[in-house]
Amino acid sequence: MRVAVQPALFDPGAELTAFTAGVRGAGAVVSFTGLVRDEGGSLSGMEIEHYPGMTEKAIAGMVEEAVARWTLSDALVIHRYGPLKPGEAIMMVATAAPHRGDAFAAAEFLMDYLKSRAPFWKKETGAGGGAWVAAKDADEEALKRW
Amino acid sequence: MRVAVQPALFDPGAELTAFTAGVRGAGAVVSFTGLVRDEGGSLSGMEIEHYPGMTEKAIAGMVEEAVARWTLSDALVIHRYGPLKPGEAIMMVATAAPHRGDAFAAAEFLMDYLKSRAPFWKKETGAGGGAWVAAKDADEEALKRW
Amino acid sequence: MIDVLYFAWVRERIGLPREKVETGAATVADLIDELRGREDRYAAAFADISALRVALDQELSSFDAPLSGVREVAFFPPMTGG
Amino acid sequence: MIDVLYFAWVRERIGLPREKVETGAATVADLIDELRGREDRYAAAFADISALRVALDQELSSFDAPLSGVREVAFFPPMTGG
Repeated sequence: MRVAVQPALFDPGAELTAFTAGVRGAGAVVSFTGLVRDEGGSLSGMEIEHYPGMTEKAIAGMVEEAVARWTLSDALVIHRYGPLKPGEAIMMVATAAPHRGDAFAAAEFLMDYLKSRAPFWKKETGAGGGAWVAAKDADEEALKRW
Repeated sequence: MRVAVQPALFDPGAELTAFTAGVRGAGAVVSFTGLVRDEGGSLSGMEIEHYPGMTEKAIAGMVEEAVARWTLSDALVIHRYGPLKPGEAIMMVATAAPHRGDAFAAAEFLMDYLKSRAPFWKKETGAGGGAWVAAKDADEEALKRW
Repeated sequence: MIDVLYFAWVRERIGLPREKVETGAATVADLIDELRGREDRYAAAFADISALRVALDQELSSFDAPLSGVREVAFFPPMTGG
Repeated sequence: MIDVLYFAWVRERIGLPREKVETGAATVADLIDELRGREDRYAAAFADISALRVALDQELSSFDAPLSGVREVAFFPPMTGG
């Protein structure tokens, strides 16, 4: 299990290759990558603030819960903070499991929790200045299925 | 949209990198990779048979249906046939979408259909000879949710 | 003349991957009855229809489907891709 | 003395990321009342509690939670990770 909270760019494909090489006995690997959308060219970038200390703890707790709920061979969470450009990867989740149902469910669970329970705040920076991204009711709603 | 049915080994990470680089405006990329399990060392490999012609058509039909049902930026399906060794990637699905719900749903839909509606047959080859993998009721059941 | 294809253990039991069959069978089920009557290996392959699937011209179909106009019939076990 | 941290627009409205606060507040809600009384920028930041979340010693908590033994309180808007 690896959790990385970092400002540095990362390559989701290279991470997937390394993650897959490290899993033993898994039949299924699911990955999710979140990218900065360019919103039709109107967005010049994004700035992500986080709560050092709590962030790592909160994510580790989510991964622990995923491991308790599903049969997983391994899990990976990478989440960036600081300034990001359109098209760049914001974050990534990967899960490996003997069976696909567990890998998919755990990846979606981690995503839903990262959206609404990990202390990150996104600010979109465009031509007209910056604007904090508002939390979506749908994201809070999504937690109820778990 | 790309569909590849091939005997050749492929690197899921390299495919994810190429797929992600090609999507415009997507905020979410989901990938699924199926690996040959080693079943605790008892499995020496796998042989996949397919139905040339029908395979490509069936997969293209599934991708078309996914595109009709969800808002997708792109989709990719790679599926191997022929002899495979433990740990090797059997197949991969990737979906890109503006939002994560669509990317996850389309990837799971494609996986469920590939499992039971694409003409592939797996034979496990071990110390005791070969055995055709039996279809699971749960895989047929899984189609009902779509 | 119809092309008849066999895959996986159906192919193994019958002992060949495809053959041309001269038939007047009206439906898939009729064709299966004809094949069953040929030899033991066909009877063995088609012993339990519920364990088989059929495709007509590369589209999944059903055993009561008519064969008129069909050029390629394939028999195989439930698929195990992914 | 409690460390009080502010994130995102709460930090921007109050104008600083963290401060030490001398308080005898029994609950988070009491602490918010004290802070609101300080200056307009605090009143603005805490105007709508429903738009805020609070963490006590880096665990999400609620506004009626007691502050006894707590060393770090953080106020921020709903999270938008992922």
